[in-house]
Amino acid sequence: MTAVTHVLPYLVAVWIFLIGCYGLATSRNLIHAVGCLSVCQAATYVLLLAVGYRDGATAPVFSDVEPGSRPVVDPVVQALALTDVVVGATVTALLLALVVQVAKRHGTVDPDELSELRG
Amino acid sequence: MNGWILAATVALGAGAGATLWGVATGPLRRRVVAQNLSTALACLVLLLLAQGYDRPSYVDLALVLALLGPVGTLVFARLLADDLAEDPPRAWGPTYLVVGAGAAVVTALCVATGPSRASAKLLVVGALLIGGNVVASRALSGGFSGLRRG
Amino acid sequence: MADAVIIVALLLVAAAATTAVLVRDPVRQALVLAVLGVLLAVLFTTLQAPDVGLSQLAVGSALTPLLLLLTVRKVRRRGRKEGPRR
Amino acid sequence: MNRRIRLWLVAVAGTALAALLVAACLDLPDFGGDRHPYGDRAVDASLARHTANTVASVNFDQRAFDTLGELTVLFAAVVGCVVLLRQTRDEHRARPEPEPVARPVRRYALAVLPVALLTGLYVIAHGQLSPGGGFQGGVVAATALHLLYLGADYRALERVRPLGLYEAGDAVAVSAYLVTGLAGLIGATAFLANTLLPYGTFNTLSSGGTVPLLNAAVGMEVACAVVVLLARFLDQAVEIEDPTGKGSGTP
Amino acid sequence: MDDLLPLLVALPLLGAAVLVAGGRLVPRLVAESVACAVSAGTAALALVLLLNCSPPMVEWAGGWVPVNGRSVGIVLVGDGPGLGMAALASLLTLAALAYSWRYFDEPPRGHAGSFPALVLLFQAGMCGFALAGDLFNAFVWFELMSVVAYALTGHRVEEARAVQGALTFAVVNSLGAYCLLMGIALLYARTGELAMTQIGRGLDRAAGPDGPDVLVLAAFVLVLTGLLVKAAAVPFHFWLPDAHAVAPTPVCMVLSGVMVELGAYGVWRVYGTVFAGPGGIPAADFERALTVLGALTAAVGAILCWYQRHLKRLLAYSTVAHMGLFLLGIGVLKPEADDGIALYLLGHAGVKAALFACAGILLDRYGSVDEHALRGRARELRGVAVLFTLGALGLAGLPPFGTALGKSITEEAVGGPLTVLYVLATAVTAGAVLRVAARVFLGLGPPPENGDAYETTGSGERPETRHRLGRIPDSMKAVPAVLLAGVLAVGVGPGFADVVAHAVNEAGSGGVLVASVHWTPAGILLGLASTALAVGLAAVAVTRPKLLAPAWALPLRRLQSGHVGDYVAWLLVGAAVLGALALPGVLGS
Repeated sequence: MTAVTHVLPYLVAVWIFLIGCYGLATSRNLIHAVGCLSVCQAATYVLLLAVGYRDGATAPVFSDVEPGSRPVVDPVVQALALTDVVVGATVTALLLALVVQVAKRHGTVDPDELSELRG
Repeated sequence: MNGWILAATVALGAGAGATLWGVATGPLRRRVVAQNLSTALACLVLLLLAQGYDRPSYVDLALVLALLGPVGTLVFARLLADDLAEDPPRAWGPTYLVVGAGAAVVTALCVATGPSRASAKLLVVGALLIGGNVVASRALSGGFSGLRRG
Repeated sequence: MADAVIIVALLLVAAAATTAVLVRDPVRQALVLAVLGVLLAVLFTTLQAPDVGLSQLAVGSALTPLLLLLTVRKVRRRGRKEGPRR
Repeated sequence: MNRRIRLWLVAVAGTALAALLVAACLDLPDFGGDRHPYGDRAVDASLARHTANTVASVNFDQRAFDTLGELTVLFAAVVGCVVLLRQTRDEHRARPEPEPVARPVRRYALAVLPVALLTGLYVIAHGQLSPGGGFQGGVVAATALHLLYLGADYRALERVRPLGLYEAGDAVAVSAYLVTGLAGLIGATAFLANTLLPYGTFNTLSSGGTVPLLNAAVGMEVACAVVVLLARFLDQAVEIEDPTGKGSGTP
Repeated sequence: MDDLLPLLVALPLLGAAVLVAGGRLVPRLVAESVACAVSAGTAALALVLLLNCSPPMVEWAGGWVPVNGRSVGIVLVGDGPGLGMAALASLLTLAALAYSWRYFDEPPRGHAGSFPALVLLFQAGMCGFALAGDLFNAFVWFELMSVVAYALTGHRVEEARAVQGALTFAVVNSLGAYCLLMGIALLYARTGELAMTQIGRGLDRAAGPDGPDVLVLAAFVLVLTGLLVKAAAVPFHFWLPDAHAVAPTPVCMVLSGVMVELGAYGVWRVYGTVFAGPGGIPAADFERALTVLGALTAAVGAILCWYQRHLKRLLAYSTVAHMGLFLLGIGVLKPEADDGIALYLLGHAGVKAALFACAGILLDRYGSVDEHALRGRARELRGVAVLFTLGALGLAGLPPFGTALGKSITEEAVGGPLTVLYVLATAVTAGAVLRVAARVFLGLGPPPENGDAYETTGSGERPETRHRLGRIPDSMKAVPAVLLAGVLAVGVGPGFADVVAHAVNEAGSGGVLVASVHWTPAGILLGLASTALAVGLAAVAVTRPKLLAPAWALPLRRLQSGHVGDYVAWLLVGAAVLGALALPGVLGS
């Protein structure tokens, strides 16, 4: 049991990433594809935070606990994940803006029907 | 592990599992209700976890979720009003269940913390959670009744 | 044993992510993504990252669904009016 | 490439990649391990500078240069969306009809709006103390503003949303962050150095030197950015009509 | 002096913020002047720092200098290659801004500053990435660079192709960025550090006597996937022709001239600082991976380049081919090759930007970039014809262009069959460009018949100016001329090559100081040979169009389907192949 729990978070991150890639590759709708891309990104959050976790520790926020009284988890990965969340949200917005324009100019959001760029 | 975390685990496993199933299958009207319930449930779980980890500052998450969860549901209710108009969701049963559970959890937490600023915050969260859920259910069941155009 | 809640949250997140990919209709996917966002926030809280959980809540519960649904609405509004060009 | 070949490619390559990544996971340090050298140093550095929320200290002091990049990504995305979702020459605008909203929903929206705005400000202001900060609070405040659209009317939202002001606010907030950084370069030792201001008393609103300043700049930037971003999408979804549908906006 | 490194990022950012804040109040002329001034100022600062970069500068952002060798801050590294790339990016940005001076289509109402502001943000992202000494910081600037590039590529939203190309670009590059981030997370898990040199040391410490394990391999694969997507290595390259063919011309100049090259620079930097130690990826495996991918990239890029009739798409494929050559040069891990690649990269940036500038002139004058449709129509543009032909010859590596110097040094360093590949790839891409020049500017050869309907033609493109240009503005002709003069200066400037070589080797993977780099008789002969081959190919193609268009390449062309799902599938394949190529070192030790 413990052997599994020691790697489970990492495996979950890998699974989320790959399933997101699968969805992206097989998507029939560009809006759905953007959603799948944000699923892929969720994998990076999970991996980062799993890496920074420490057993029995609490958040490195000392507004309501005494510094040093309890072990704390790694704050650096949290800062990285925070940056990542922001970046992910903005990329999603930009991609959706492009999807809106694709829908306008091509009249479809099905990647199978986009045939302007070939060869 | 203490009782609070155990309660949170059970609520998460059973409740969130059920709402995930609800949001993944069935007609659209069931899915929006399930999405609404999942935010309410997550809010309760966050409250329980804050108490379980003995970190009052975690309550901020529940506060934000109690505010934004119903807003998210309003987004769906408003922008899917056309799709929902033919077949409006009626989900007062689960709504009252969650409202009841919310009231119970907030009361229990207030008793555990005792009268203080923290319990005042808890009461605010509880009020927002309950009010938000009732309104969100109302919005789903015809709050933007299908009169809209374009 | 305190890990139990983490494991439950992890499994739920994995299930929600899988569902979000397998649900092909963008509107329904937006609903699942909203649930995924909230579940991620709970997971982050159990991993003792309330800051990240809070930003995930802020983004995932209302902002991303709103953006997705506005896009869907724009795309559909076109479709209703004239149908695809080709 | 047809769908079946693509699926095969994804299956084969995905399996190979999965094998590699799973094997890598087995080599990772166990989940919950105790070795976090950088994290421990960061906690010490944060406490030395009287910042209660270590994550805020990492974001706005130790790795403030990263946050500058993050801020700029958001800023760039906003400018990009403004450009991409502009009204082109062949499009025109149609005023949206007011939409009926049930009374309890409207009342709730109007009642919660100030609460949500306050919560947003609270989350920003306590960024260096408790969980939260400029980014989270900014998003909450900006989302709250859109309760006007959700619960009341698009026009009500437009009245409280002079877009030009928000765009300028976005840019001004980025400049404020940069100017604070440059002040560090000129007045102290390095770009974004947090050595100019007193560190204050631990666990109070004014603690942490420049951390609250940068935090506030980020909060303002994010709030303005989200408002502008959503405004562009709302414009497209509600107001802007397509070139081909001239004249007859609605069916 | 070290303190000033972050200014290379901060200055353009401040300029962009000012432009956005004040853009609606000031006329267009003011906005563009401010942008040019800021960009030029940054470029000047980069050059000044570059002249003082020996010994390499190191700056800790926020003043978090290390205590006991450890810091909690972010390190910026201002060595020769880093500052060189920053200077190159700044100069090309300046060229792009000068090129678009009063030429570019009207900005959206009330947003006069938005295009120049985006370009400045792009410059900041590129400078930040070039200077990053911290892996996560590199990721952040990488993302900034990408986000701005997506927006700029889709800038002409009325064009169906532009928005599709931008979307493909955005999806593939974002996925690549997430791979990079996963790799960073794995490295952080192993070493607990984020600064590149610290990660490298951490890997060496953590590795047992057996050398690297699968974790290191996976991190290597993920990080390299992210960077190679940016560098457009086969099979990660599909987004590049789609995006570069549709982006506005000034943006193409920067994208092809320096952004893609930053991907290769990233590979060089990350391998040298993170994975080169005993705990990293053995040199033989890195060599194998990059040689295979680089050779494939050069071959595929050159072949597909030959088949294009859409002029900008042709130039985009030539960029792919050259990226293959750069990766080959980096892959052999020899200091001489690094010197050669640095010079080649400088020369290529100038040549490619100049060629795109000429293509933009054609587009705005005639409303088309189709080789067949333009046949003989541009006879009147003598000056542009000369510039275009010179650019093509530079691409082929005709001495004394800087490209030729860099290419010959690299060719001698790699040796053997790879030298042949260098000559062939440059000859084919340059031959394709010369063929276009002969048809478009001279109207030579029989009118080509319309081939299969599968390919993207260059007709149906709209000019980027409000109206078709009657007269070409001087600024549009001056920019390519200055760029080509710069390339020439790289080749003939006395001592310039030595300065570059010194800067590269001081920071480089080897650390060995090579005696001197200069023209050699063999190098000149190789350059002349590839030029002659290119001219010959072009001559045959123009006079006997059927002879040099065999059908066997059609399946290869069909892979470029414009379908996002396909590109994602290929990305996964590429990552798996990368893993397979680097696997022996992990298993064997």
